[in-house]
Amino acid sequence: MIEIRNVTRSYGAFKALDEANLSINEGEFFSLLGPSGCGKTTLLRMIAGFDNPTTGSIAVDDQPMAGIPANRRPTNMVFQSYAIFPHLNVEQNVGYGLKRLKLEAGEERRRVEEALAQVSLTGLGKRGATELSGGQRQRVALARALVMRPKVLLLDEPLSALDKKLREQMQVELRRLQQAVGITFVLVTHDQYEALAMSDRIAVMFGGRIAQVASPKEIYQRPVNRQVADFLGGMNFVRGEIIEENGASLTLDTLGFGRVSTEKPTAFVRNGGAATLGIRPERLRVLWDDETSQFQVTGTVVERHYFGEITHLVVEIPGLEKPLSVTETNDFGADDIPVGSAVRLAYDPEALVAMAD
Amino acid sequence: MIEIRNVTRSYGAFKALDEANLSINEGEFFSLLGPSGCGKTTLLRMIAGFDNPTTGSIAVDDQPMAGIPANRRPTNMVFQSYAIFPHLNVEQNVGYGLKRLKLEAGEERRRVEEALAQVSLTGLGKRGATELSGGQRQRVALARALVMRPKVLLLDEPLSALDKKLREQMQVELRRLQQAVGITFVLVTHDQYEALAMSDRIAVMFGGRIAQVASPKEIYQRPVNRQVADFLGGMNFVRGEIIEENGASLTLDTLGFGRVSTEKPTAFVRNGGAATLGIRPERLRVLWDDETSQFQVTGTVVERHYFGEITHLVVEIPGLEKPLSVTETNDFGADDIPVGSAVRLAYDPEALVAMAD
Amino acid sequence: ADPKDLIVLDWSGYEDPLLHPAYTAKYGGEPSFSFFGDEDEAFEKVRAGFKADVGHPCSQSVVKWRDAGIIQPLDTSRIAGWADLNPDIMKMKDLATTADGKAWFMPFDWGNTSLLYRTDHVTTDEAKSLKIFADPKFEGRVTIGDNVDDAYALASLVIGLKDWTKMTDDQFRQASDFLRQVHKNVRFYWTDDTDLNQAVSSGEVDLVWGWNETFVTLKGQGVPIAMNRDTDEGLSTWVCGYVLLKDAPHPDQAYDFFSAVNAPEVSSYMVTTFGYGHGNAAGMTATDHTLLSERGFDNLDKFLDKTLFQQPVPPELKQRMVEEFEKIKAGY
Amino acid sequence: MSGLKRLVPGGWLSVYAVLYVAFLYVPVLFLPVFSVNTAATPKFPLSGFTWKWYEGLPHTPELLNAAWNSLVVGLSASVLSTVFGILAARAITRYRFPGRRPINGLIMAPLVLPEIIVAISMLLVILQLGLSLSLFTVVLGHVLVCIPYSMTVLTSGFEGFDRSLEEASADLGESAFGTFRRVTLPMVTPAIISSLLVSFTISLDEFIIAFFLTGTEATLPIYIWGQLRFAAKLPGVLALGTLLLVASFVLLSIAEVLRRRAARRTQSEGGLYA
Amino acid sequence: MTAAAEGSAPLAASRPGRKPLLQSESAQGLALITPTFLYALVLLVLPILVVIAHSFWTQHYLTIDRTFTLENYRIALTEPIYRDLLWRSLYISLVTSVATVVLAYPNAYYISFHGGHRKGLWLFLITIPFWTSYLLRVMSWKVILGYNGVLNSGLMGLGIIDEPITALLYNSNSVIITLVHAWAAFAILPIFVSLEKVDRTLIEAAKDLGDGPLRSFLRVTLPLSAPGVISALLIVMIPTVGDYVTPKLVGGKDGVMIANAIQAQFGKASNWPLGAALSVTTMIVVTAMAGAAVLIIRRAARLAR
Ligand SMILES: Nc1ncnc2c1ncn2[C@@H]1O[C@H](COP(=O)(O)OP(=O)(O)OP(=O)(O)O)[C@@H](O)[C@H]1O
Ligand SMILES: Nc1ncnc2c1ncn2[C@@H]1O[C@H](COP(=O)(O)OP(=O)(O)OP(=O)(O)O)[C@@H](O)[C@H]1O
Ligand SMILES: [Mg+2]
Ligand SMILES: [Mg+2]
Repeated sequence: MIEIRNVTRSYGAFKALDEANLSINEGEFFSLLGPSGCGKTTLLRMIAGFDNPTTGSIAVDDQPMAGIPANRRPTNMVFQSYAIFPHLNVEQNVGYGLKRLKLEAGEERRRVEEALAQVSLTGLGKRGATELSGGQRQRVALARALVMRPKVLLLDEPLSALDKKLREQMQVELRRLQQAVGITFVLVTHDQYEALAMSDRIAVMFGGRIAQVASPKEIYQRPVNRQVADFLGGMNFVRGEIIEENGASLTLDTLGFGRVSTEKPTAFVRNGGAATLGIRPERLRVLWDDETSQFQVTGTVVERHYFGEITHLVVEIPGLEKPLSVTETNDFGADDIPVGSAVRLAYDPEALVAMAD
Repeated sequence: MIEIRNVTRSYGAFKALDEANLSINEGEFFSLLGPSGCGKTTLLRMIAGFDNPTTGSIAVDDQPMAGIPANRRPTNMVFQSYAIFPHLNVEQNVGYGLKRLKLEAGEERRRVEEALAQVSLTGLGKRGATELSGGQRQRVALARALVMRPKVLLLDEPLSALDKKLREQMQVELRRLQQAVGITFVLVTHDQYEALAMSDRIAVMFGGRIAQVASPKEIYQRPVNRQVADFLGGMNFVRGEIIEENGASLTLDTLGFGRVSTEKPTAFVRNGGAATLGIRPERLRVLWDDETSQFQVTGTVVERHYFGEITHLVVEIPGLEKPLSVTETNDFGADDIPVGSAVRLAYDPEALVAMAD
Repeated sequence: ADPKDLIVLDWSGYEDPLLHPAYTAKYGGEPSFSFFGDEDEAFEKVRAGFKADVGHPCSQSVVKWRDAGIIQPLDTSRIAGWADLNPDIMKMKDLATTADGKAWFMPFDWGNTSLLYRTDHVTTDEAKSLKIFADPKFEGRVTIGDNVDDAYALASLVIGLKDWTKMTDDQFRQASDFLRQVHKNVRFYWTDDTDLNQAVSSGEVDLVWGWNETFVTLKGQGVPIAMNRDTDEGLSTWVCGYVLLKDAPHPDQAYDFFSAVNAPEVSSYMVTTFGYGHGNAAGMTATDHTLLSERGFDNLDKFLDKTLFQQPVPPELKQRMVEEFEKIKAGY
Repeated sequence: MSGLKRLVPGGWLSVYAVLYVAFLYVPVLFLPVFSVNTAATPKFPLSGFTWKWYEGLPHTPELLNAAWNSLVVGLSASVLSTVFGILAARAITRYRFPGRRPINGLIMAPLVLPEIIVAISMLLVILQLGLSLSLFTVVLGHVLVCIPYSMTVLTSGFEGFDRSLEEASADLGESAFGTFRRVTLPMVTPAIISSLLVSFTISLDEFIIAFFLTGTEATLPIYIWGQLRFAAKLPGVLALGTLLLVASFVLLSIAEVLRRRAARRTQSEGGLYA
Repeated sequence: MTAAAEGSAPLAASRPGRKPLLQSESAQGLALITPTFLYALVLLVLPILVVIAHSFWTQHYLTIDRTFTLENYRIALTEPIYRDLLWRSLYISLVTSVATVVLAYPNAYYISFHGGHRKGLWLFLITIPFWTSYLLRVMSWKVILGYNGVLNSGLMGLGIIDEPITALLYNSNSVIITLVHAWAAFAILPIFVSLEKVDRTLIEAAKDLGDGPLRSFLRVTLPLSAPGVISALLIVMIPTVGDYVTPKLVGGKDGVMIANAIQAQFGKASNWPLGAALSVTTMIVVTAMAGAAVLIIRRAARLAR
């Protein structure tokens, strides 16, 4: 559906995008995930046709896009800065693209109403563009693109100004829409949960380069390197010495976790005799007094952070350079474990993954 | 420090803010939390002096603010729309407010550099304002306010365009700064995690009204009504019949959870013989085969959603109108529980709270 | 023929139907007028190819128009009352007729340039000589026309020259020197009658080298003003008239127009409404004498010996005058 | 100050604005006074009251025609030059292309070329093109001299235009022209109004080009300047000027009343141009 | 004269290097400017050629001698009269344009910031006086500034002066006053247009950072409205250098400007070549002055930071 081949975009000497390669399939929900300034918007703008690659090519539906202006591309975009037309009211903004299609008056109204309902803005149709709150603007921008039912919908952080509840509702709505109409979605987001929850596949970018393209689970569980691992949520890193390496498996000796056997990543690059192992904080669980586990480490709680649903503990383990982060749901009072107390942490050895630095 | 008394702001017949009352203490980290369009920005702008209450009064440091222009208020603001000066570069934007203070040249440079470092923008000082990504702009806006070290810092969704990692880093930085310098922070956010993690106290707003003002834990654990409860994260609601009501305690009969005794909320309003009980999804835990609990319910998994660190399960309980949501960290394979399987859920009776509808 | 076919390139104001009643009567309508405000601009417009039948230049431009080949000789036999044209004006060299006997120009309106002064600030004694214009006493109280012809007419009179076509280099220098003296006193150089009218009546200046029309209008408004045509040095007479443009598309109508404007009946209307003299001497004579004296046209003959007729000067001399006057005006 | 501020928006600034506008009207407000004075030229003290200059107006059809011609020329020229100005200003501010500066220079040239040269040369060109002189050719000429003014005003309007709005429009499938019409134009309305006003004003007073390019139809300045030979005719012009002034105000008041009505109906706040 | 589009440097950095797309971008720009350009080209090439060619020729009475010569430029540049007239014109136009812009700015600001929904009304109100003939306005000015004029009478009536001030009319001052008045609308409009576009949040941000009304104005509003100020300055400065009507009407003998000399050469003096050389010289000087003014404003705007 969308083929991005060796696309580079330079601003002077600075490369906002560096040799990017991607193929996005028809009907796929694809996300671009990466830290601020990594080139997400830049890439999206080139797909939409507002900017041109310095080198490289972009094709949509097997058709090279070079030279095709934005209005003749089968894409619609939700702008990060919203780009609401200030001289039009909400309804007119949303109906903007429909006007050109010369629908029956009733039909146009109906579709505008529907789009406004989808973004929970029913009743605000007559509001002026300058009389909206930040989140309302963003939703108008979203409705304006949704109403067009394009082949490819490009969304540049379309939900960043919305509260969690509304965002979740919109996420569901977007997924529903995508599956119902079969639109290809390219979502730019800085919210890893959003990307993980919604996407079929995710591309993780850093500093203009694409680091990994994979399914949410794959990316979360088997990040190719520390950077990706780190970006997708906390990760505890453990250095290990490679003891044995055969076929698909790898055995290492670690200080904190002892001897560990793990699956060898496809693109594993040996870096001397040592390797990095990662384990997510939520894959560690505090054992209660009466519980035991075959795989466990013991340490001392040094910090505790309360986050409503969950609590983060920082646990110092003798032998490990850095203390481990542990996430616990607050089901049985993890938020009451006193700082300074000793805890035992259980883990699943499968959760320990080897990766590049 | 900041006293908001009966403040209403009307746009024609529409009340963006309706009889708001708040006191914010000196050195406090105070958050305004609420859905899009509930009046957060409106309130903040009135504190900063860009807008005036239709009725009511605002005082800062015991001084009534009516008639005092923004530039003579001891507040600084980070705008939701950033408001970066387009004719100035990053450095000049950040140094804007300092210029007036006539610091030594070196001192000014140093403070600008420091602020840029605080928002991880070191090295981008010479970039033009139009050459920044969305997140970078937001950080410039933040640095520009931080560098002024005001008595009161007003932040209108200052981190909404940042990825989780950077956001967490900035959250830590902001807290650190706030504690070090003793600034009063008023943070507008739509992100309940952010509010819970950072604030000393939170005001939750809906449709122009303040619903509850309390500490994060209080607000999370003892929401005054269903709306607040719901907004702060999923909540399972269970209807119960009041059996006994004495002093500080309440005993109810529920269908799913049987007879429950719970603390009576301070402002509990009896609504006939029935009441609503709530329990957060994370306070329910799936019991493994070998585990047992004194308090447990049994049901069937009907949905499963994967979110990286955590998995959400939707569990149907015989007798309950709505199925229960359950959040599990993915420590021991909650993400592998098949849909359709029977599970037992353990809960802590203390986690069941009574509330207004 | 359609009366509108005839195109008259004229100053605005001259489209007045009462200035050519015979034409209107004959054709049952008015000719088309194309207006101008400055002869040189009109000249350039015609030269650039603008097609009209009749033009209305003044004496000083006629030579230029003729030399540029934009006008054609007149068949005087087709103009009624040609013989009645003011003989003194007709006498001017190279104006109405050239040495070869061809007629090019039909005088239509004329007037005097003479000394006007405000009686409340200038005594009759002082106003006896044109030299008063250079009198330091009147610094900043003088205006003369922003018009080479009027200016050099004044200077020529002062240096005692009546036929300026014969101006020698030396006389030219003297004349220019006098104008430089005058420049020191000049408040502004007037460009049109309206301008002048306003300035004198509002007390901006006391001494004017100006037209009788101004005098009449101002006098009529009760401004304390006098006109001395009998100065020691004399006065000047200018004249404007109609020409037939080269390749005029409608010569027949043009001749009828010439005849119409030259009709003796026009004289009195011209004198009354416009304050100018009419080219038709017969018509002028027939005009009510009180009106003529009121308008200052009663005794032209009396000053005949004292008048400098602004007859065309040789182009080279004209060129020098123009250049010199530009410098003088700028203070050099 | 604060008392004043409560009274009028803008405080001292509004006082200044009113004074400044008064300054603009000072010379103009004398016209009605002189138009009913018996004296032929404007001056004090007044010599007597009369309506005769107004009564004389119907008898000077040339003057009325000239005024009408000026109006027609002014309206056409301002619209055309604004259209041309919009195209050029847009191209200059939005695109980078070879020859941008020289082309811009050429378009702006009438500002510095002597008017008489422009006028004579245009006459030659127009006659070469086989056009006959009429009000239309005057319009052609005025458009040429008005374009630089329109462009100057319009460039400051197009400057710094938020591109993402146009991008959004293109993204919604609108063609370049459609985007221009539906997004760009409405947003630069103040500039367009200003450009119309500026070029109308320029055209209304332009004399030389009108003189050279007109046939037998005079515009007001041509008529007035030609008539200065007769001080006695001026009051008619004063009377007409006064009438036009009054007409402008009447029209403006009607427009304002209509706008208020419309505003009341739609409850929206928009300018005359919104 | 290229300056009206100054300050409009399109996002240069945002365009990739030499690419076919660049061509399509330039093609769009060219296509857009073509109608206007062609229009100007057809009607203006001749005048420009006429001026330039004549400046190198000589005229004898009615005939043009087409031998190349620089004599006209020698005269234009060395004759004190032309040099002085040029200086005076530049001085007058500079004073006029600066005064006009300075006086107009607050008004434009007022309309834009406090005009509410009456902005359109204000704009019309401001241009209406200029729809009466310039000539009539000038006459009014003479009534006001004249020897026994309104101003003098008023001042004498108040006992401030004993005899009429003659310095009010028929000199450079009156030219400047008349011009400042005549060009007011032309200055207000572009400034208003650019003020309209200033994002009000930015001013709030400046206030928030501690700037009082004046400082936030100087540091944010003014620099952001610089394009309008530049336009206004140019739109007044350039034409006033070439104005000859005003000096002719109210300039008296001391307010004569270069354009009067040029006009005279094309008119009664019939010396087109000299007139042309004077024109070309003036054009170059005006362009240089306009360019310098633009640079200074830009520099000033930068300093305000
Ligand atoms: N100028 C205005 N005219 C009319 N209504 C307005 C105006 N400005 C804001 N509103 C309305 O007031 C309400 C509150 O707006 P506000 O900007 O305070 O919301 P918010 O809580 O900041 O929302 P968000 O999280 O989306 O930014 C919204 O419903 C908005 O539509
Ligand atoms: N016009 C420009 N000139 C120079 N650099 C630019 C320009 N536009 C963007 N950049 C830089 O290119 C990089 C990528 O920008 P982009 O907008 O694609 O980031 P992003 O991934 O969308 O970030 P965010 O999440 O903050 O929006 C950034 O470092 C930005 O500063
Ligand atoms: Mg971005
Ligand atoms: Mg907001």
